[in-house]
Parts: sequence; structure tokens; C-alpha cells
Amino acid sequence: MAWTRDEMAARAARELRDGFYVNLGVGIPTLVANMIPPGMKVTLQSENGMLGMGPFPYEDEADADLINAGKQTITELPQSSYFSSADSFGMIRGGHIDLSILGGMQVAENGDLANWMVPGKMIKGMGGAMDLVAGVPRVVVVMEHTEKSGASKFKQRCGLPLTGKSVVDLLITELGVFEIDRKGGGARLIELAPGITLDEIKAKTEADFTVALPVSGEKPAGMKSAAISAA
Amino acid sequence: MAWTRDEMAARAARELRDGFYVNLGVGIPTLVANMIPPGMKVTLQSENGMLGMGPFPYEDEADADLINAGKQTITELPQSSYFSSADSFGMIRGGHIDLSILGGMQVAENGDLANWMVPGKMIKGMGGAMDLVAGVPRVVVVMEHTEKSGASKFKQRCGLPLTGKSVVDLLITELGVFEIDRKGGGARLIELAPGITLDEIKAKTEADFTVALPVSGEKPAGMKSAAISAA
Amino acid sequence: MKSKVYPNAAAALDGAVFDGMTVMAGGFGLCGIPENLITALRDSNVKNLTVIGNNVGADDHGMWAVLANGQIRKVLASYVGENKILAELFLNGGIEIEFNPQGTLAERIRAGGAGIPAFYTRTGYGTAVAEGKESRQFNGDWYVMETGLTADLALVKAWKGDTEGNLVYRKTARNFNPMIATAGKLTIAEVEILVEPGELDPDEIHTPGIFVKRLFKGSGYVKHIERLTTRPRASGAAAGVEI
Amino acid sequence: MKSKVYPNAAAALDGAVFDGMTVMAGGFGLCGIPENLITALRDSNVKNLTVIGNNVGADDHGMWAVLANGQIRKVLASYVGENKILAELFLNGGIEIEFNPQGTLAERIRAGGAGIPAFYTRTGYGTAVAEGKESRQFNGDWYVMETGLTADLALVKAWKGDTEGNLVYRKTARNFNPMIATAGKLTIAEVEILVEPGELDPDEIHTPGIFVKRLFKGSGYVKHIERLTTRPRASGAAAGVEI
Repeated sequence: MAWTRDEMAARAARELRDGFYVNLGVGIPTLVANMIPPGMKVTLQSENGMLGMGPFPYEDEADADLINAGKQTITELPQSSYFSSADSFGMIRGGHIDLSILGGMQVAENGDLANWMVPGKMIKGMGGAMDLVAGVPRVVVVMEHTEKSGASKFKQRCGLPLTGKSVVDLLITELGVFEIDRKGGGARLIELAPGITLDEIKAKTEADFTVALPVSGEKPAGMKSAAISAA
Repeated sequence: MAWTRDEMAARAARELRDGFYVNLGVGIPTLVANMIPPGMKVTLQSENGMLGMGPFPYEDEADADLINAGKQTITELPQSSYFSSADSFGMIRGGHIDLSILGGMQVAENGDLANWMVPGKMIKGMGGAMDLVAGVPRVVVVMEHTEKSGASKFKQRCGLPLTGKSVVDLLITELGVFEIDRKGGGARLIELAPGITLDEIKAKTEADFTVALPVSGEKPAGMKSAAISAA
Repeated sequence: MKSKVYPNAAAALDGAVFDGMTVMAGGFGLCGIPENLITALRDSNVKNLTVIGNNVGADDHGMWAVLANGQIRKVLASYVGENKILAELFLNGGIEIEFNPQGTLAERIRAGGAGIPAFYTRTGYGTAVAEGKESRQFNGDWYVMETGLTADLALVKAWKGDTEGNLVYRKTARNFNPMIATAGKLTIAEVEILVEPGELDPDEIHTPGIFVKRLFKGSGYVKHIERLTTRPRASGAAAGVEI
Repeated sequence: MKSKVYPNAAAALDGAVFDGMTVMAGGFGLCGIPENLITALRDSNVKNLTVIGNNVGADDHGMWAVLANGQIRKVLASYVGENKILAELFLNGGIEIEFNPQGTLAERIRAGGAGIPAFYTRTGYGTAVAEGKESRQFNGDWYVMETGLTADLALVKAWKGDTEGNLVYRKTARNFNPMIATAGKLTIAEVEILVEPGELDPDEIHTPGIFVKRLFKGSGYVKHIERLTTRPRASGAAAGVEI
């Protein structure tokens, strides 16, 4: 059975490490904030100029001067600090954020990411996404595996305009998890959602990938899948 | 009679304007701080990270955390602010300081300035001088007219390594004042110290310059001096 | 010295605007925007503006008013969602939009204010953002050259300011304001609380007064919240609801 | 999470130093230098250091101790006066010095910390500083390309810090410390006052804790004044004397 949105977020939360400074994108990645394991210290950055994002405010606490990058009202924590957008993106571009978890429209097997525009549709803008994928050393993308049409969103090559070139390290979909070697190129399937078969994920994936699933008894690695073209 | 150091500083102080933000170099320029006309508001910047430099402290007030760019203990004023060296030189490089008054070793008729090193001698470093002359829109140099040897320090071309190329707007020496067209090139003598003759200043100056002295009855302008080579 | 303090936004803007000018305005979404100055800019009716800021207001709020009044010719921004008029103007060719990655936009403005004509960033390499720009390798990685930005007029909003123009921002309302304050040929600040020199701790001033040529105490702040999200009093969890 | 707080400089430096490494240290002259860390760096006896900072101490003070102990191979600085040993080492070829204009040095360090591999500045154009570097025209003016700087180890001194690594500097002791805090692969801070999270106003934090991996409360601060200048009690004038 494919993972739910919460289960995808929970899988992404497994990428957190104690002491990490993390930036979460809107959508499913935002849910990761609720899934930080007890006892683990994770500090959330909001690229509009804050470190140490707290929970949403009680209704009578909401402060128009305190919002996150999704423009939601939030709260501060004892360790919080505020800074300018230039300093915030200096932090991001300079590689000081440990992990960024973002949504995606398309990911390619070489780590290319498209998540900011669809030609012909009104362009809203890339916001901070291009800086995050360019600057953060480890980028995890959480997205649906396919379009509503059934077309694979994990591609040999992105058809949509790129957000970043060779920037994705890990792709989590409702069907499984792929590791991407953004330097060398090449993806490998390292996990399947419960009940999802290798054949099913292959059928729904355009990207080439090898398989390295942890199975009882043996550890398959380097098994090259056939390229499956979708759409 | 040639101007004293205090008189040179007083002449430099006449370049101040109400509301100016000013950076003063060490030596004679520092004296300008004591010569701000009453009623005129001038804010002094210290490039190590302060705006609104106050007077020297009383002896029991000296604070090791509060020094100027000459490493002297100073005080703060009600309007003072502190910032990092990067922000300080952003302010300087970005053209936000109205006026910089600096010392010099050599000035050339095209506005070149040399004031940071003498080949063969121990180099102390340029500190902030190169940034100041490159970034501040109006640069006034106050220096002795000649070396001890009698050689002119106002040259056709600087012999010493440059601090900046075409950066000086006004040169004040103990003998007079020269305006320099740093874009078009070319200097003109606009003032003589009391009792100094045109012949004397010409004899002591290597640079070519025109003469535009305010004399009673007539206003000479464009009178080209002969180039006089010294040393 | 002539005081930097003006009675209100209209007085502060007087003589500072002209058709075809470039205007920067602080704010992220509707957080930390110079509300009074934007209204005065709309009332000035100057036309053919190039507006630089992270966003261009949202329906019925902020810079949207200037846009709806037909004063804007071109926009430099990182994100322009939540703005129907802009979408319409853009789709029928009535306005030009140059999208900048948010960090690149912030850094371009900082560079403009700090006398840096150009710099390199990895952001946008290999994307549409890099088209027509120099791409170059440093230490084996590819970067894009971006240029500094300045404006004829910079409008910022601070929490507190003193009569010398020293400014302090509050929480995430800081955002683009500090860089924008440095990048205007003329910078005007509006503040919620106007104090005398000496009332701000000099170690805690975010924008030194040198950058601010005019300022005034703003009034009637709306501070519209785009996405009010809260949690119930009973719950201790971070999860909440959007209202 | 493992605490960022260490008992002292030696403990904080443990495992962080190696021969041939590049070390940045904050301070302007002897103002705002990480005194405890510099002493511990000397005691570590690591060799062949490249040291980046505005100065390299002054006779008997600050980074001079590391220099006098023969640990430094190369220096990047803007000014190295008041340092006889450095002058001697330089003149007899025992040390390499790369002079950087002060603003260029500050900006190169900021760039290094902010992921900017190179930028352009007017500073130094047409001078010895520009030799071997790209010079280029923007809008009719000439600029020099300068590159970002990072270090294996960054040592900073703050006034207050909390256990999360958030730092606040005091007066002109801020200087190079904030940029240097961002440019180290490992950044260690020493503070005069160590407090708990929540004791620093989040609007007033100069260096967010993300940049600081280790910190400790320093002790025995000398804070040597290089040029004590004062004015007599009777006088109201700015003129004073150097003692």
C-alpha cells in the first residue's frame, strides 16, 4: 500500500539528525516539523529571516510581524534569532543549513529538480527554492510519484524548467525512496512502501535506476532496471 | 607664510557641510574633528565599525571595546551606532560617506594617490585607505608639499605604489589648495597660503596645474604653469 | 541641520517621486511593508514605475494598490502569487516581470548598496535564470554572475527609529528592509515608534542613520495577516489549523 | 544533542587543529580578539598556519604570541604595524604576507561564509592589489575581481553568548567577528558572559547560533589598549592626549 502524506513526511523525518539545522518547504515537508523524534534537537530555519521556528501561535498570540516563509503566523522559541533576508540566504547559500526538504513537480535521475513553473500557466515565481537547492548540502524531495494522468514525475530528464541542476540527494514518493548521486549521476531505489512491488514502481517510473533494497537474506545492489518511458 | 598643521586642518574643515557623514584619516585629518563649525552637524565614521564618534574619553571612562580606526580610545554619542567591518565597508564602498579627508605621500595631477607603502621599507599595509578612496565620492588629501629633500610630493605621476587611481578631488598642502578633476584629469591652484607667491609654489611643484586664484579685481583661470621637475 | 523627520508619508514623499523611476520597497508578503509610504506612492500618481521587492502585495493589500492604480511598468520580485491583477496584467502583456531567486534578489540589493557591481552565485546555474548571464567555474563548480541593484527611491518600514534615522526592526518584519535601506539614492523610512537619539542601544541598531534621509511616524497600521494559522489552547503539538 | 558548551579554550580547541591549517581570528588591532583561543592555539603548537585577520596582534599581545612561537607560515591581513617580529620574519623571508584592503578582506570573508565565490570591487583598481586579478568594467567604471575566503577554523570573541551559540558583540569589538563566525568550517566562540537561551533578545542577536559549533566562557581578559587617549576632566573639547 502506498504511503500516505503523513507517512511520506515520517519517512522524510528519518533524514533528520540530532543537532541539524533544517529548512522545510511548503506542503508535505511542513508536516515533518511535527515528526521530529523525541529527544532529538532540530532547529528549523525560515528563509524570510528566522532560526528556531516554534509552533503555530494560540489564537490570541498571533503576531503579524512573525510569519514563516509560507506566510503562516508562527511563534518563537527561547533560542530563536531574527536576521535580514540577505543574511538568511547567506546562511543558505553558504552551506550552513544541514538539510532542506522540499516538494517537487519533477525530479530527474541526475538529480535535476523542477518545482517552480509550468510553461503556459501563470508563473508565481521561484521564491527561495532555487537558493535552497543550490546552497544546502543535502536536499530531500518529497512528491507524488505520478501525475494525475499517470505520467511519471521521476524522469530521465525534466521536461519542466529547472529549479536546480543536479541538486537532489534523496527522492521520497508514496511508492518508495530513491538515492541520487548528484555528482556522479544515477539513481538507486533503496526502499519500497509496504506492499509496493518492484514491478509496480518500475512501471510507474520513467527514470533509470538501480535497485538496492534491503531484503532479508540478501542485499541486492547495482541491479540496473530497464528504462521505462511514461507519457 | 606657510600654513601650520592646524591651519591645514582648518582649511580642510572648510570642506565640511551641514549633515555630512565624514571619515577622517590619521594625522592632520584627525585634527579636523576639533574644527567643525558651531551649529554644523557632522557625523564621523570610524571604519572599524562605528558612526557618530565622540571625543576622547575622560581617563576613568576609557573602554578597550571602544576604539577608532587609529586604535585610540574614544567615546560614543547619543546617535552612535555600531556595525561589523563588512557593513562598515559596504557603507564606504557604496558611496554613503560624503567626504573622506586623508593624508598622503604623493598625489599626481590626475588625482592618483600614493599613501600606503614605500618600496624597500617594511610594509605595514593599506588598512582601509584603498577602500575609502575608491568608495567615497569626495576625497580630500592633506599633506606636506615637499619631502625633506625638497622634492615635490604633488607630482606629474606618482612614483610610489598607488593607493588609488584618479581618486583625489582636492589637495591641501601648507602652501595652497589644488582642485583636481579626477574624471577629466588636470589640476588647478585655487588658493595660496598667506604670503606664498605663485612663483614659490610653482618652483616647489612638479605637477602641471592651471591657476584660478581669487584675486581682487580679476579672476585668473586657465593659466597653464610650466612643468617643473623636482628631484 | 535640517531635520530628517517629516510629519507624514505624503510630506516625506514630496519632491522624491517622478515618472519612470525605480522604487524598492521592503517587506516579505505583507509582513514589514511600508504601508503609509505605499499609500502615499499610490496617491502621488507617478507612472511607469519599476518596482523592486520580494513580492508586489496581495489582493487588496500593500503594493497591490499601486499596481491596481496602473502605475507599475515593470516588477523585479521572487514571488508574485496571491495577486490576481498582476497575473492578468502579466498575461495580457501589460506589465513586465523579472523573476529573481529570493536569495539572489536579496544579495543583489545588498550588493547595490555596498558598491559591488556584480557577484557570483550557484543559485540558478543551469536554469532559465542563468540565460543571458555569464556562467563561470570556480574550484570546479559552476556559478552565475548577478549584478547589484540600486533604486531612485527606497521605502522601508521599521519598528523603532530615532530622529537621526537609526532603525530597529521587529521579528520577521525585518526581511528585505535592511538591504533596501542601503540601496536607494533616497531612502525614506516609516516607523511605528519614533524616539530621540540615545533611546536605542547603539549595539542593537539594525540600520545606521546614514542610510535614512527622511523618516516619519506611520499611522493606521493594518498589518494584514495573509495566512492566520493557530493551534488550539488544549494542544501542545505544533500542528495547527489555518483560519 | 551534544552541548556546544566547553569548559575552556583548550577543551574547545581539542581535535580542531592540525598542521598546515587555515585559521581566521576576529578583532581589530587588539580590540575584540579571542584572547583565550589565541593562547590555546599557541599552546597547541600546530605549525605552518595560514592566519587570516585584519591584524596579527601587536608586540607581546594577541596573535603575536602564535607568530613568536613560529607557528605561522602565511598571513592575510590589511595592516601589520606595531609588530616587530612580523617585520623581521617578513624581511628575512620567514613568512609570507598577503595584504588585502580592509574592506576587501572583510567582504572576502563575508563572501566565503555566504557562498559567494567571487565579487567585484572598485577598491584597488589600478594598484598593486589588482595585479594578477581580473579587472573589468561595469557601467563605465573599472572594478577588480576578488574571491571569497573560508578557513578550516574560525575563532571569534563575543560579549555575550547563549548555550545555543547565539552571540552579541559589544561596541567596536564587533569588527571582523561576525563575518569570521560564518566563514569557518568549524567556528569556536569565546564569550565574556554565557547565558541560557531566552536571555538574549532574538532581535538583537548579531551571530545566530547556527554558525557556532563550540563555545565557552573566557577568563582572564587583558583587553590591552594600544593607544590610550583621554581628555582632561576640565576640558569640553574633543582634543586630548595620548598616554
